Amino acid sequence: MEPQIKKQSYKKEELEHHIDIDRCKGCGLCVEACPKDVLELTREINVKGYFYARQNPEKTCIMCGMCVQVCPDVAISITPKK
Amino acid sequence: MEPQIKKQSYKKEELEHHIDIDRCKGCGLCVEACPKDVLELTREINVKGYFYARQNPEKTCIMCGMCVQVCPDVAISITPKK
Amino acid sequence: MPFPYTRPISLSERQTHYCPGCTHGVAHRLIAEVIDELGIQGRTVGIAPVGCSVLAYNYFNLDFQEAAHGRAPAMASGIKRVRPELMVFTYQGDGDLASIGTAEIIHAANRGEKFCTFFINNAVYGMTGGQMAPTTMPGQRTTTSPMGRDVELTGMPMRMAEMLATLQTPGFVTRQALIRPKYITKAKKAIRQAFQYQMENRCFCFVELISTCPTNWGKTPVQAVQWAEEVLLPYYPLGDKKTPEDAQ
Amino acid sequence: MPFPYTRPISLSERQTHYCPGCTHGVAHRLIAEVIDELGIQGRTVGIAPVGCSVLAYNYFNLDFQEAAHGRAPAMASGIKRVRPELMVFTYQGDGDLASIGTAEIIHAANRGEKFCTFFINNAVYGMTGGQMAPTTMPGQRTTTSPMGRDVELTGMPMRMAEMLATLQTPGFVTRQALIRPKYITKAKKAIRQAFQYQMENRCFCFVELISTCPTNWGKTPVQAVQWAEEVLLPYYPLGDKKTPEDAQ
Amino acid sequence: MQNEVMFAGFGGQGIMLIGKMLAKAGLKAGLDVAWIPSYGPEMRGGTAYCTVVVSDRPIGSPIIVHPTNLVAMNRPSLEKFAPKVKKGGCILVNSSLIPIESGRDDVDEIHVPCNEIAIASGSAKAANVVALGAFVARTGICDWELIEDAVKANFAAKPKLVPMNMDCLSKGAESARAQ
Amino acid sequence: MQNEVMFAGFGGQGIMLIGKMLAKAGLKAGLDVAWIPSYGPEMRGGTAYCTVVVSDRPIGSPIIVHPTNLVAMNRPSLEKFAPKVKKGGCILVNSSLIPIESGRDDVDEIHVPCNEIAIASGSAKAANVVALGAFVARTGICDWELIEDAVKANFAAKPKLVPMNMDCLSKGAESARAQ
Amino acid sequence: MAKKLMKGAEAIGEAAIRAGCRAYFCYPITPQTEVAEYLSKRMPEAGGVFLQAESELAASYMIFGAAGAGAKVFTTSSSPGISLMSEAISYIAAAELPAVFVNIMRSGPGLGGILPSQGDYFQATKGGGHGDYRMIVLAPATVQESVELVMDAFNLADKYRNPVMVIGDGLIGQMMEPVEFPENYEPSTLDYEQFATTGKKSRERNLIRTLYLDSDELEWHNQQLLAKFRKMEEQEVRFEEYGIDDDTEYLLVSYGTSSRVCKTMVDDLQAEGVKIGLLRPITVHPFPIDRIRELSKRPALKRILCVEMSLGQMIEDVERANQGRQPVTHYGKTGGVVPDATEVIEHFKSLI
Amino acid sequence: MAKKLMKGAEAIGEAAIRAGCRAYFCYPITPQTEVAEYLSKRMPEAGGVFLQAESELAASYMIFGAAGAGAKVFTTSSSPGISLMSEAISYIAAAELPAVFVNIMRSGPGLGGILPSQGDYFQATKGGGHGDYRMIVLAPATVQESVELVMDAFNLADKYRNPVMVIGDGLIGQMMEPVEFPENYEPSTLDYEQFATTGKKSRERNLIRTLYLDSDELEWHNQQLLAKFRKMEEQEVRFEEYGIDDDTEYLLVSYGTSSRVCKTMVDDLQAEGVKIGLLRPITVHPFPIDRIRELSKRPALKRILCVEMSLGQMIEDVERANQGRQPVTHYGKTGGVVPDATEVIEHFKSLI
Ligand SMILES: Cc1ncc(C[n+]2csc(CCOP(=O)(O)OP(=O)(O)O)c2C)c(N)n1
Ligand SMILES: Cc1ncc(C[n+]2csc(CCOP(=O)(O)OP(=O)(O)O)c2C)c(N)n1
Ligand code: SF4
Ligand code: SF4
Ligand code: SF4
Ligand code: SF4
Ligand code: SF4
Ligand code: SF4
Ligand SMILES: [Mg+2]
Ligand SMILES: [Mg+2]
Repeated sequence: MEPQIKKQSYKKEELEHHIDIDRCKGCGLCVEACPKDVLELTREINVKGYFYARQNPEKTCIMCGMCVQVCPDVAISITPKK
Repeated sequence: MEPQIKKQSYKKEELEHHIDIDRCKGCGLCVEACPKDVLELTREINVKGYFYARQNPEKTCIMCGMCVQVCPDVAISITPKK
Repeated sequence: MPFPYTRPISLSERQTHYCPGCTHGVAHRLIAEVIDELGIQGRTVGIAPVGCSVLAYNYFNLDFQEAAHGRAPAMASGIKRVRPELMVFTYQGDGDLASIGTAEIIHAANRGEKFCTFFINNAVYGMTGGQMAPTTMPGQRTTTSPMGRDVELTGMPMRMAEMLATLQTPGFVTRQALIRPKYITKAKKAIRQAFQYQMENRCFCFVELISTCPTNWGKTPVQAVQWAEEVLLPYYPLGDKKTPEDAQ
Repeated sequence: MPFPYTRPISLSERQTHYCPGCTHGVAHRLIAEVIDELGIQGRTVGIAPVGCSVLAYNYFNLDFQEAAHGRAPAMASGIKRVRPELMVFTYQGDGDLASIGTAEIIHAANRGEKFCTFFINNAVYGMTGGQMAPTTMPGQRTTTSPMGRDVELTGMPMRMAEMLATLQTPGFVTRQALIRPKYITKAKKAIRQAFQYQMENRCFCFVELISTCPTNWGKTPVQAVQWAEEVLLPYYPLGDKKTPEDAQ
Repeated sequence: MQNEVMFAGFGGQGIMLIGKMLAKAGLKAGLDVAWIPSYGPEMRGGTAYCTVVVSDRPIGSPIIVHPTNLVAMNRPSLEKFAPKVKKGGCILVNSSLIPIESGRDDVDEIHVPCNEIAIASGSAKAANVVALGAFVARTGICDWELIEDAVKANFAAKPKLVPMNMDCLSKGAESARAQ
Repeated sequence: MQNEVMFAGFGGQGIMLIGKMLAKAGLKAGLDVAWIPSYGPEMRGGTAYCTVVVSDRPIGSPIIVHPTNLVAMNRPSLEKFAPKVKKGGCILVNSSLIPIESGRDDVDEIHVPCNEIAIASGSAKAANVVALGAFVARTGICDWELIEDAVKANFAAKPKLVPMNMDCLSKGAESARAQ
Repeated sequence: MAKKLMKGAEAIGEAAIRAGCRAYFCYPITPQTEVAEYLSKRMPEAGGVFLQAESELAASYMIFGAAGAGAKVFTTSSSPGISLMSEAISYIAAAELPAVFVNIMRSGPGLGGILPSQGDYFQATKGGGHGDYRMIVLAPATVQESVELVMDAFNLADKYRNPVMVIGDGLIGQMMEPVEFPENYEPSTLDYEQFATTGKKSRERNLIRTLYLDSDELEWHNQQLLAKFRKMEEQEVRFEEYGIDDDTEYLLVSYGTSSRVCKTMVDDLQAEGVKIGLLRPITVHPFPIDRIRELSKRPALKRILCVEMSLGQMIEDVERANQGRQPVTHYGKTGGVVPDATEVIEHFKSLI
Repeated sequence: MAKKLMKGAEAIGEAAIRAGCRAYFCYPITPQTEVAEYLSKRMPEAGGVFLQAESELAASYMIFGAAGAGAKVFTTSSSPGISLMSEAISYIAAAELPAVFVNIMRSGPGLGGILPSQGDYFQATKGGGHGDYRMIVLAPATVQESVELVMDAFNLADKYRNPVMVIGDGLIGQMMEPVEFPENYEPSTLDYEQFATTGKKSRERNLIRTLYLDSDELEWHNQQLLAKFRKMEEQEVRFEEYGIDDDTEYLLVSYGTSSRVCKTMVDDLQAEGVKIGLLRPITVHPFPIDRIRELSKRPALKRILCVEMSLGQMIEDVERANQGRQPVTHYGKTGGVVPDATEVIEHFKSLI
């Protein structure tokens, strides 16, 4: 059998949410999907000319991963804090 | 509407059973299909080299048309006697 | 069938080149009889496939086109679209329709093209000398499945009627057989029904007809009929799979 | 999905050329994640279609072949037959698979070829600028159905999964969607199931994935997701249509 | 005389459209014209450009590597095409999106804040028409009425948009004349 | 020397097969050989024929319009091909099915009741082998052992059939020698 | 009629309508999908049939069927799509039916690119399909000429009862130029009852077929076809000469979009005093062999340069015409970029 | 090894196996279905893959996939079937993959007949598919030569990573002749890890593609292809001369089965004192242009006669070679009957 990637469990606080703004195409799907209304589209343009998404610092992300699921550009990652 | 061919009813006695022996390929399907065992394959060869089918004169055809139904070569006809 | 039983006028006088006992001839007769009965000979166009029945055009006394292998439904679509007043039918073998022509038949059916297809399923490629067809039975020996069809490598026989019946576009899809008087009588009814739907501009009509190929099955005509009844009919159940009424 | 959520290694670093909100990208990610999770990157071969995802080969970090329009299943059959140890998948759009490639997908499925097909159904020809597809909804406007799809002339949308599920050869046939987290999670499971069956050399696997084409639907990405949910999903019901266990 | 104009920018900026308008105006003027698009799967997203050739005799090769003029709506276009413009031609720079100059000193270069002007007139989408107005006014490549007609004809089906676009057209012209 | 034999008859008479046997015998004899079939949808039912060319030097064109010899198994074949046989060649007529003569007086014509002989030996199907035996015996086209070997090799998979076929072969030869 | 600015692809669609064509079967492919898009609106308006087929293969057989039923029909596609139609083209030629095929060539081989190319010259002129058939192949250089040649194509198809192909490159399909449609145009007519499957009524039945099992019959059929092909060669050769006179020293041979580049070249070089002219084949089959042969014999001539967006295909026909008299070379591009006059001039100067 | 009597079609199947081919994808068509029938038994015995596809189209793409995955593969078909493969052939050439196609030609166009023909010369040599690609086309004249050329075809396909076609006519497929297979044959090998999709393991991934959206890249790609095609032209031309010497007055040019007729003709006519010889192209592409050109320059030469079962296709290449020096004419049959020597001799005598 081939090696399989192992799932690990983390607490929310140990995780970090990151948007690669240069990969973002500003489609807004993550904004719509976020159950906590954390995400929004900026009025700033990235290298490709898109209004990219970001987290509203006033809201709290629960690291649920909904945004990751729907992002067609794999622009969002959630990783353990270093 | 287009003209349709009319069906007519005849009595068995008014009808004639005919095998076009030059169309017959001696497949034997009519022989098998005949409920009255009227048909048989001859040992004679037609123009195309086939042992053709014929009615055994000793048996009685009931003009049921089974043989007509199965004959792939449209070699059998049942028509009113002239 | 017109009674008394005489040669339909929509058949030509030519003798067919079919092997003794080949039921292609039965299909020809039934189609011709229905055309006669409906009185549509003058406006019917047939399309011959590539297969043993490629010369069908010689046996029908109708305007005819000869298709490329598998493409009859596309040609029929072309004809019917430009001349909707014509009654158009394709006559196709199982190699022609279920193998190379799969896309064409499915899309013609799905567009709901208003023509009739008569699908002669004899579980083999007749004309080219008995190669395996998509309809060949498991274990059936053919010249390209010399040890018998291995379903592990080539899958199960395809039931075209059932597959076409799943399409959402309304249609008439039925399977009948060209053997035994009892089935032949029903086959004729189905053919008649198909042309009638076409005359009403109702829907695409697909009549699958289980047929024999004594030559490539290596059987006598009578054995071939038995084999068809015992082996093919259980796998290819007869009857209507879909009618345009279903959609309503 | 590998947690924490990071970029799967079976994806390359390249940014896609897909329009904003196009769910082709979601399909890519799910497939790559499954390949990572199963640890089969080193022996997986993908086949890209002709369609918007023709450049899929640039986005996967896998051996890849680029097919001609519609012919990916034939190519996959060729690959898998000569190298059965490879994990092979085709990635195809609805024009590619349900229109020009109809015969190839049906016959690959019917032969039970041991590869996976991911069928991205976005109800339109994306790449060529929004023409009608066999999957286009009744009344849907496209550049070749400017008044909306007229089912009288072009028939009803084709449900490929349902059609393939009727084949007698065992197989795994399912329909999932690339929108909304809840459907996406299930889509991933189906993709994973498909690869697993392939690893077990079980059967042909067909995963239809309802996708969006905001550009050619003339909608924003968010509207497109809504339309897909409200219009496509009712006609294209999600779920497994057939599993290899059914055959037993 | 043959005059060639290259219009270039992002896909979605309406580049192809203003090219067509100019070509139609040229045709009305009785000239031979050709409109040559770039096309491809890059259409959506990437760079889009088209060339309009206007000539008083039959046009030979419509393939123009060195156009007389350039209307650059975004930065990559300016960078890519400015060096190719013929000496003595005109380069229009959409200064709303392009913070740099062409670097050429042998051409007539004008900077027009097309997006800002358009927004002021009511729609950011009409930045292309601003550029068209500015370009035609500056070069006099065709009669002003003809370009007005072309713009009007284009929006004939959506009459509500006509006034706004006409406004953009003339604002563009003003901006160009002002330089 | 090049020798050409045309075998002709109904489909189903085993025409192709006896051609192959002769070709194999020729090959064993160290000669160049070619076996050229007729083929087509007419195979089943219609006329079938093949030509065997045997030569002591490489065979040029294998297309033979005028063969040296003819083995005619049914009437249409005789009628069709007899006129084409080269002067001085041999024509074998299966008199079981052919009530007529070739009409040629410049060839060696023999009449062999192949079907009757075969039936007498146990199978009507072996009429072809009778003809082959007769033809080889009459013309000496190859050594008798070689044709025997070829027939045996052909039925190697069905050893039961060998004796009957060998019988037919030699009965054919007898009949030919008797004429 | 006033000139109208039209995209090549749309002009082609409109030209077909004006030529009396009322049936179009297609499958989308860049760079000519606009023909389909245009006709999806326009055909129904004109009372005609528009149908997007499931594939090019199917489209080509819809054409076959419809042509056989006595309709003026056409299809348009681009290179790979035309490859898929090659079996049908052979069939349609064999069945002696009129039909028009338009190939807006893109760069190949394989999927290649979607940009302009002239890489299908061989396929069009020597036959992509099997067997001995030929067809007239028309090669317009402008959108206006596309209109004219598409209209002519229908007439020629009727005249010979043979497929006719029009080849343009992606630029012809995508470019807009002013066009004018002839007024009061009288499309050609055929007596369909003579051969088409219009329903036999009380006449003898009509049969469309391509199978000839009997070799004598097939031989005869092919000889009939040959007679037609020879007639095309005699009657249908068309070309344009530009700047050629008795003193011409350099001859350019080029068709379609490339020929426009060559015209500019001729203008520019003649202005410099170079004695150069252009022969532009309008029919690339039948090819203007005789005329080029005549020119190759002129004492003043020194060299022939073929300009074509390919690796060198038309040059074989030019070589046949030239019979070794002049040096014949090829200049081509295959990436999808139409060469510009300056670069070809530079190349030319490097030769002499 | 002793010679064995084999049918051409079966010998072709066996030759492929001997050349190391272990994968065959096909669709039945007369007159070569026996290759499939033979290999349906023989391939599994040899541990290889036999698969009857749903169509020629599918078969050709199975070939594409398998070749891309690093397998020696081939298919066989006949004329209409080859037309259906023409898109794939263009793709395979573009993707630079080795694959062998055998066309046992039948008479066309359309469905035509099933009897021998050489009517697909153009299709094979000039490309039935779209775009600029060429392939080596080998034309055996005997069953033995079919074996040799099929085996060579696999090596040439590997050498150039390009499709190679073998064309025979129905007679080659159906006839039985003695054949001998080379012993201890070493099939060519390729390092598949360099390009094929064998699974990336830990190497860089391999990619089989034909799309080049960037025009510079596509231009470069085509120039690479061109270099390969030129190399073929330089290195692979093959032909046989029969009865040609310095005094030869009449030159026959003919390939495949027709050339056998011509050999008999040469024998017969030389016996009568006629100074006639035969040049038989073995590669019809690349064509022996140079050699024919040389011969055409010989002072003794008076005329060239091309004999081909077509309406006249190869003659165009002979004309290019001949450059107008000698009268060049064609003699052909297209109904499916191979001409016999006597009738061609008669025709020849009517010419001189
Ligand atoms: C493109 C093409 N491929 C293959 C063939 C060869 N071919 C002729 S008929 C046939 C199959 C016929 O089988 P089927 O359709 O089942 O008809 P049947 O003869 O059994 O009635 C094939 C493969 C062909 N003529 N054209
Ligand atoms: C033989 C051939 N025909 C047509 C095309 C043009 N073509 C490219 S992609 C495409 C349709 C793509 O639609 P779909 O498969 O639905 O994929 P999508 O872009 O929607 O993801 C077409 C028709 C082609 N490249 N090759
Ligand atoms: S992880 Fe969940 S809560 Fe956090 S931004 Fe994404 S969707 Fe919103
Ligand atoms: S879903 Fe992805 S691409 Fe879309 S806005 Fe959010 S981060 Fe950007
Ligand atoms: S009609 Fe009936 S009874 Fe008479 S022969 Fe035929 S099958 Fe027998
Ligand atoms: S069914 Fe017809 S063909 Fe067969 S034996 Fe009876 S009469 Fe003859
Ligand atoms: S081969 Fe089979 S299908 Fe064909 S005619 Fe003979 S029995 Fe009928
Ligand atoms: S055109 Fe549609 S399918 Fe293609 S990338 Fe854009 S949104 Fe996606
Ligand atoms: Mg069949
Ligand atoms: Mg799609």
